[in-house]
Amino acid sequence: MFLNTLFVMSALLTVVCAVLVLTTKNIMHSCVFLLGSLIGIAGLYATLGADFVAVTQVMVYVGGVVILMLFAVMLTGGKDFISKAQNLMGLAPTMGNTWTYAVAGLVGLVFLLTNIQLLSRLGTMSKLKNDGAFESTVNKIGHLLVKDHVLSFEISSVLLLGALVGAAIIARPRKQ
Amino acid sequence: MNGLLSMILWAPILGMLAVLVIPKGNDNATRWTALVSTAITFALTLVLYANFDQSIPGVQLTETLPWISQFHIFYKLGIDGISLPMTLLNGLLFFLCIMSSWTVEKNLKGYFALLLMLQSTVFGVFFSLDFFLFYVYWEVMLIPMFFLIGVWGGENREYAAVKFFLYTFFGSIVMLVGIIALYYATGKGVDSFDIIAMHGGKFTDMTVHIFGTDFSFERLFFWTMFLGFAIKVPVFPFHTWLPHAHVQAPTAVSVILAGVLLKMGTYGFLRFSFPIFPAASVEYSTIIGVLGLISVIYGALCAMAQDDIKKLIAYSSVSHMGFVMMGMAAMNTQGMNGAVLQMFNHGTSTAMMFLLIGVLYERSHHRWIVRPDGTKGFGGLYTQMPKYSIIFIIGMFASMGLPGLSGFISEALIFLGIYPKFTTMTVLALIGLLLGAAYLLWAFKRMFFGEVNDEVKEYDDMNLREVAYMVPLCICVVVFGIFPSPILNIMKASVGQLVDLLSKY
Amino acid sequence: MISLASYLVISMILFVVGLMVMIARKNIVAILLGIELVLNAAALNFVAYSKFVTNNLDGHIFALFIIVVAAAEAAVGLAIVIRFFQLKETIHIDEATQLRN
Amino acid sequence: MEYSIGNIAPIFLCPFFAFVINAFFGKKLPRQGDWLAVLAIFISFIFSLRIFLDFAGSTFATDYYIHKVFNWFDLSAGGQTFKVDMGIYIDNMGAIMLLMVTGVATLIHLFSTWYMHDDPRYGRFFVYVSLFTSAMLGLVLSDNLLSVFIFWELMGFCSYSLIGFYYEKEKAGDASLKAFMTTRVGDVFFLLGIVAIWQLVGSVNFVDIYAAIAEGKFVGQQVLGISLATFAGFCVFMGTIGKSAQFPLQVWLPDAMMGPTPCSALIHAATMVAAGVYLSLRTYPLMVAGELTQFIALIGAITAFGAATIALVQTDLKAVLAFSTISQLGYMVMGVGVGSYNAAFMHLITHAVFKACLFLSAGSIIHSVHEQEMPKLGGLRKKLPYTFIAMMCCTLAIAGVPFFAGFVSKDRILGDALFWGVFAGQSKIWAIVPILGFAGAFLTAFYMFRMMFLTFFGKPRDHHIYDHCHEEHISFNSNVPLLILTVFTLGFWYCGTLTGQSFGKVFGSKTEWFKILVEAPRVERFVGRTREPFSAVDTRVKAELPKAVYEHQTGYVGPAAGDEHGIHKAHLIGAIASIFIAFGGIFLAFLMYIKGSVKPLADTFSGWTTALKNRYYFDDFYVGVVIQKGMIPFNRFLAWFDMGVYDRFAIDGWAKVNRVAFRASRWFDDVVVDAIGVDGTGVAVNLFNLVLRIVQSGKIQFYFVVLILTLASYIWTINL
Amino acid sequence: MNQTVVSFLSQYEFFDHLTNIFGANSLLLTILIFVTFSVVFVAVAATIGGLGTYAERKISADIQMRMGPNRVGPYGLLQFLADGVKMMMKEDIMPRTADKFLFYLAPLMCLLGVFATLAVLPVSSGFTLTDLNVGVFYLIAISSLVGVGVFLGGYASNSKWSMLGGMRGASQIISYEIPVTLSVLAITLLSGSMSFGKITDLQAGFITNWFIFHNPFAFLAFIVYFVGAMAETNRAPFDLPEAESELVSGYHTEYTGMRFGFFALAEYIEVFVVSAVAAALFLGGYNLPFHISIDFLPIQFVQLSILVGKALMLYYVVIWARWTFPRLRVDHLMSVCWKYLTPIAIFNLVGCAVWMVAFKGQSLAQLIFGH
Repeated sequence: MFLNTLFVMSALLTVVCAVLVLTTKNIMHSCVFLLGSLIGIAGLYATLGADFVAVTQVMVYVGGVVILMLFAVMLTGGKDFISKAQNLMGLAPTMGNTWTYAVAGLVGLVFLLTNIQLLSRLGTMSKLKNDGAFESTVNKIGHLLVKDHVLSFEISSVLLLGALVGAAIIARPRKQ
Repeated sequence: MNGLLSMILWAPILGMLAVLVIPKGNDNATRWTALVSTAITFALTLVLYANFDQSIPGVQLTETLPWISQFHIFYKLGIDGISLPMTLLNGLLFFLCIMSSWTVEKNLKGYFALLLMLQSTVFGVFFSLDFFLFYVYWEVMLIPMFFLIGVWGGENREYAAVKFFLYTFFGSIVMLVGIIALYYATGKGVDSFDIIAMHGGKFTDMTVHIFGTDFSFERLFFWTMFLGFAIKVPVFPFHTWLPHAHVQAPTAVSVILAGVLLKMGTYGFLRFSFPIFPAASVEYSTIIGVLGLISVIYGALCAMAQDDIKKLIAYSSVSHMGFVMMGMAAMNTQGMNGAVLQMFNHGTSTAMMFLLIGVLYERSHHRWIVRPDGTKGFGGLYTQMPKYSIIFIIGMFASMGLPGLSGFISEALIFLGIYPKFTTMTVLALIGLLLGAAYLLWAFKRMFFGEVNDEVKEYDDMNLREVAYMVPLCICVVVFGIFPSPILNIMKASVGQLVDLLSKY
Repeated sequence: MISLASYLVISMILFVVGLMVMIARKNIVAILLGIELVLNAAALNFVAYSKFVTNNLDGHIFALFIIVVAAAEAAVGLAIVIRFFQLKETIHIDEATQLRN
Repeated sequence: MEYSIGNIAPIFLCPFFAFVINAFFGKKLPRQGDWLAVLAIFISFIFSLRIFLDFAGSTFATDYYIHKVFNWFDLSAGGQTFKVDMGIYIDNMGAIMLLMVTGVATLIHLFSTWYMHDDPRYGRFFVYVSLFTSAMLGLVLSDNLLSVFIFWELMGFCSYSLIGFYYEKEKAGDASLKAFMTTRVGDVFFLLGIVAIWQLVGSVNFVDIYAAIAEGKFVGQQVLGISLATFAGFCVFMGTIGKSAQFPLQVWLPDAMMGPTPCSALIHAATMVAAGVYLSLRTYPLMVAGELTQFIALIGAITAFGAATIALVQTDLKAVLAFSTISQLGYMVMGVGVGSYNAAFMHLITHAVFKACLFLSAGSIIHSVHEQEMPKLGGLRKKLPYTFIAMMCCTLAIAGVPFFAGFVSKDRILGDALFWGVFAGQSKIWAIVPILGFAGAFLTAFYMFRMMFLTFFGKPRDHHIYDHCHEEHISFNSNVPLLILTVFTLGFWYCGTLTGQSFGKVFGSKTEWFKILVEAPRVERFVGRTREPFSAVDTRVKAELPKAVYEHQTGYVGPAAGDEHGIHKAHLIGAIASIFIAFGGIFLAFLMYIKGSVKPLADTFSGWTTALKNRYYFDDFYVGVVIQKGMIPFNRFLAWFDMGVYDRFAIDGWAKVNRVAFRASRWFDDVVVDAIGVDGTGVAVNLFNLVLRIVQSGKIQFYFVVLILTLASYIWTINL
Repeated sequence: MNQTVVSFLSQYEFFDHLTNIFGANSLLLTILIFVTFSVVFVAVAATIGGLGTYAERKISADIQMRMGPNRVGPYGLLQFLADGVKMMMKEDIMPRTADKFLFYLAPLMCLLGVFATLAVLPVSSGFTLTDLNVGVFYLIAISSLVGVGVFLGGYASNSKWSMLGGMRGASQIISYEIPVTLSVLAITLLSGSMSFGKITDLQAGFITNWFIFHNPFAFLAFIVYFVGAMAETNRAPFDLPEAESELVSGYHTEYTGMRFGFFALAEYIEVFVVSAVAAALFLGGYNLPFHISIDFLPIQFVQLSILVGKALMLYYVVIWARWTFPRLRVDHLMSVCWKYLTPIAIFNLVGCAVWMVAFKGQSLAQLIFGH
């Protein structure tokens, strides 16, 4: 019961926020809705008993989204003001116009249908077997990370390091 | 502890990558990175020492991973009592060398990166239990050496680097023939490159058909192996690359060259030639001994005539490695243990000497004991640099085998070993010992005694950093001169096993 | 009541919405938002499958790695955006045409 | 008495720790740590005295010894065994030796605090001296040849450092190098001897060697065509030759006076040169087994006489003493050779005492007048009265005047030599040994008194020097050590009687204690002797051991051994002869240098004098011919050959040959393979690229839409 | 296992009466208890936050040798209530050009982030709302919502001061999260758990069991945590987002009335939460500095007061620091974080890991004094 309530709330939060991300024209609002959507996903994880993943989700994305917002604010300027006001460059507005939405809708529809086609075969899938108390996954995940999945763990650490260094190098202002 | 050897093997490579990542111009960061890397590596070798079971004669802490499985080539590492002292030495010397290279100015980054790469390859040589892997490391080691001598060396560096490279490369090519022959001789099975599986005289009865005649497999390929290792040691007829390389190499590289790389040759004998071809080894032990003897005396005599202190030490290395060869040729407990101990002790004492020469060279920018025009190159260093002189004395006396310092025990053991087998050679080798004292003390007298030269007056005594990297070696030299047991206990089981094997033939 | 299908449907919606964001928007930052949605949809699928089908934690691990990859991707992506903005003074995706021809 | 390691080890460890502490922290300690060195050696002296009193007090036991061993390292593994033990061995001789070394060294340390006081490297001197003394003590305590060798070499190192102490002087460098290298020649042989013995016995423990000799293990053993015992004995004796400056390796000792005078005293008396004789005494059974006694006696006699002749013409105060040391060492070695075991050892002890005193006196003179050339001195008797007394007593002792120590010991050596050379019935040619011995004794008396007369008597020859000399006052560290040593130059301390003969007993029942305690090792006693580990405590009660009694025991093993009567006769003749000879020498010196009634020798035999002044051209031969003309040119040739010929032609020539082959293959490579083969391929690939370039539009969303649609179409296709 | 306050209470007899009323395993009962406790918690926290303003003024007055508030109530204790009433009475102004949606959202988000952390705060062995297995992690994660709130507040106001303050706040909070997290991770490493309950239990017993004294690295970690936490809560000397002299009032310049009150309240409660977490992780949490074994309900209140006492002591230090240190410059702020705190924290983490391996998890005291 509790779980169902949580599931419904989370799912609603997720889906509604996701759709709002798509529909809103303000990039900042878009970011905030994305945050809502991601927190909703964290809630979904919680309903799946994935406590660690859920908290990681919150941990990473709350900070991450703020970064996105920062960038959105910082980079919404320059030529965009001009192009938005006078459409001098003949390009679509940055948040899209009818034409782009039409293409996106078409593709989305095609993909949705494709997915439904695939999902229609899952009708016989089992329901949640045991909706009692969840066991903690932290220890198990810890063991898995340093035993079975140690290679991917290490690679991901190298990846993160690489991304960090790479990002720093790419974004560094270059002197001419 | 699993994976310890791999950790030691790859730690310098990580350090090298770290050094490479640091942007150019951050000299201090580069130095410290290299230093920390080697310090960690050295700490790991100490951990290795702690984890080493001294009672096991065979290899231990082995790690096996398939590498090129089509040819049954494995990434197989392991360590025994013969390679562990070398490992410790390698860990220590590189750490000290990085400290001594603090003042290198020219393309610092590349220098440290190459040094670290060299360290890894040397570890690889001592750890490899797969012949193919061994050969790879043996060859790769030449690359950093080539650049280190060729880029950071003295005036005549290109010549020395090319000579070093080609000479040793020639030896290893010949050795490769032997490796391939062994690969086919063991029969392309699972263990066809496994060194340990080849041990124990399995090829004694085999013959090989070349040029229309049957040769004894063991005798023929003993010599191919011999050439490869003998050039590396180097023993008498193959020694001429060493003075060139030493004189031209920068200080740290000289230290490594004399301290560790030369040992790879004698290590090769102990790990490969002797256990794989025991019958041939016993048969030709006289030749090994005689070559060792010639190296001892010839090296000492040549050293005495040198006016360049670094060349003098280079020839003294030839002489001291001759002792190692003689000890190995004795093929008994005393001799073998003495040889391995001498490998270690020579590593520390010669490293000391080269480091000291480096210290002096930084001040004087020349190394003449007597300049070509007949004037004294130095003079009165004792008065001007007392700290330096005292450390020099310790290093010098350790090198000439003063009792109470490390060199003596190994040399005494070698003499005890060779006497029963080659009595006459013992007598002659003792002349080498005498000459060893003579050339060092003579050089010392000419450099350190007397009035202070005008030029020498401007030299500073050793600073804290220089003292810091000499002190560990001083401690090694003194402590292992009084209590050799820590090192001897490591090696004695493995050496005993080898001697047992050889005594059957 | 809660079954695998419920998660899959949510995930599908997320995915399609993310897809549409990626295609409809011309703002690179907004495209990155879409990518986040898509990645999260995938991660949700993994966790759901691990709960309902495999009954082990490998799905969780995968979700974690997806989060890691997403973070790395966002970092590098945003760095590229900054660089792009420095060069072009806009973050309009259609301005990024240097590789054409 | 109980002997645990705790009351033996301090003898060695105290000076050693003083060395360690002074080496590292000496400069920070008050007075540069000299008190520490003195205190340490004094503690050693106390411990040694304790051992000595136990060994030489109450009853004498023949079999009383301390032998403790520990395992130094053990190489046994697999089927091989090899272990090296180290240990402490103290017997009667060792106990006496310990007392002498620590006692003399203590006084020398004390004297040094005065003598070296103004030296800029005051602290470092004590560093070296502490190590030097501890090495000597370690040597005395050693129970095997290997550890003897270790301490032996350590002493070599210390003497090297001390001789080169004034390293600003070029000559000091030469002298130290010479000293180290010359002794090293002997050392190398010594090491060979050790190795040879080890091969046979399996150990180099003295006890094991004696036992092996007793069991006849050496019999029939051959090495390089000669008997093993001879070979090993010769090698070990070469060590003695080097260290004790015997002919032909005596050249280093006179030069060793380049060091500070107290260090000369230490080298000449208590430590270094004594070690050589001590070693030959320890290995005496081996010499006997190797039939080397005649050789040894001859070497000793030659040295004793030759050095005495050189001493005749020396004008440097210390040089005279140096040559007299060589000469006296010759007597000791001669004593070993002729089987006068305990007399040789006694002479070692007495000589140590009076030679230390002589050198300290010389130091006192030099410190007072800053001059050591005897012709410039003279009449110092009044200015330096205490030094004069000390030096006079010592000179009387060394000259062999009755009632003094030198007479007791040297007379016995000469008596034994006389018996050995003349009465024992071997070839008459060996009479040369006692003849040289007596001649040397005469010369000794002469040149020592020449030194005394030139220095202390007569008129001051250089008034400037004389006037600058301060009046001497009693001071605990300048002349008290001399006077203490002077007391022990009297003979009765050693032989127990005032006269040195059997009447005038002082020590009562312990008359001839020295002779009873010290006897040549009787090897058969050592078979199967037990030894105990370091941790054990020796609790044997001395009274229960076999009691040692006086018997005329020498180590003499030649023909007519045990001819008690003959020995007695020879001793009587020898004693009388040496008294006459001593006084004769003194009288001659008196005539020459006080009275002036006899012209000094130099005028009469000018040719000889030149040879003597050049020390028989030994130094010139070794340095000028062997090294300068022989070694160095040969080495230079070899080095030139190595780099200039072998390396250049053999090794690089091979490279040149290869280079030609490389050129040819490069041409082939450049023209045929590279230009046509490789570059051609590149051109082909470039052409293909032109086509691919068109498809790339650069719009990422376009790619994306295409990607998604393709994916969808795939899925549909598969579903259908 | 008292995973939640409900399961804790279920041990006691009166709980049976409740189950009799609501039925066993009743969801309603659970929710009721949770809600009750949550409300109590939030109320208490809000009171503490309110009292925090009072404490701030009083302590600053003390440091500056003034009287401070002394009119409303005894010693001016009710000053915070008066302030609250004043704020509620004020007009709620919104700038015309503000982003309305975000302007409303921002203060709520701040408050949400702070209150959400109360769910895992280990106030006592029984009264903790829930003892999550990932409690520490959860706390760090959810409290970063405050950063979002701060940034949105700054952005939504559409004012230059606010914008700058918001930007500063966001960057500062995100940056300082790293050393703080790493320091906390060190404790996780030492305890082997992320559950506050378990971490606190491990520190029971003598004072040497506290993790701050476990090893030198942990001590350093505490300092890093505390400094970082001060920066994360925008407290002086790290109060750049609301630096009065530069930015008027930073991100909440345009806020008035209760919306401003929310921001202020959130800040003060967060300081308390952060202090309480420091106490729980490093200073033994609700444990006394010596061992006691009493197991009845009042001990919960003792524990509660111990934790609150420890937290308030740290709270005092925070206020003390505010009135002692001058404010940092922006670039200094960043360099303190990235060049000093983060490397030190990484060093601590590695050091702790090495310590755990090398000394088999024994603390310094255990090593010295034995077990």
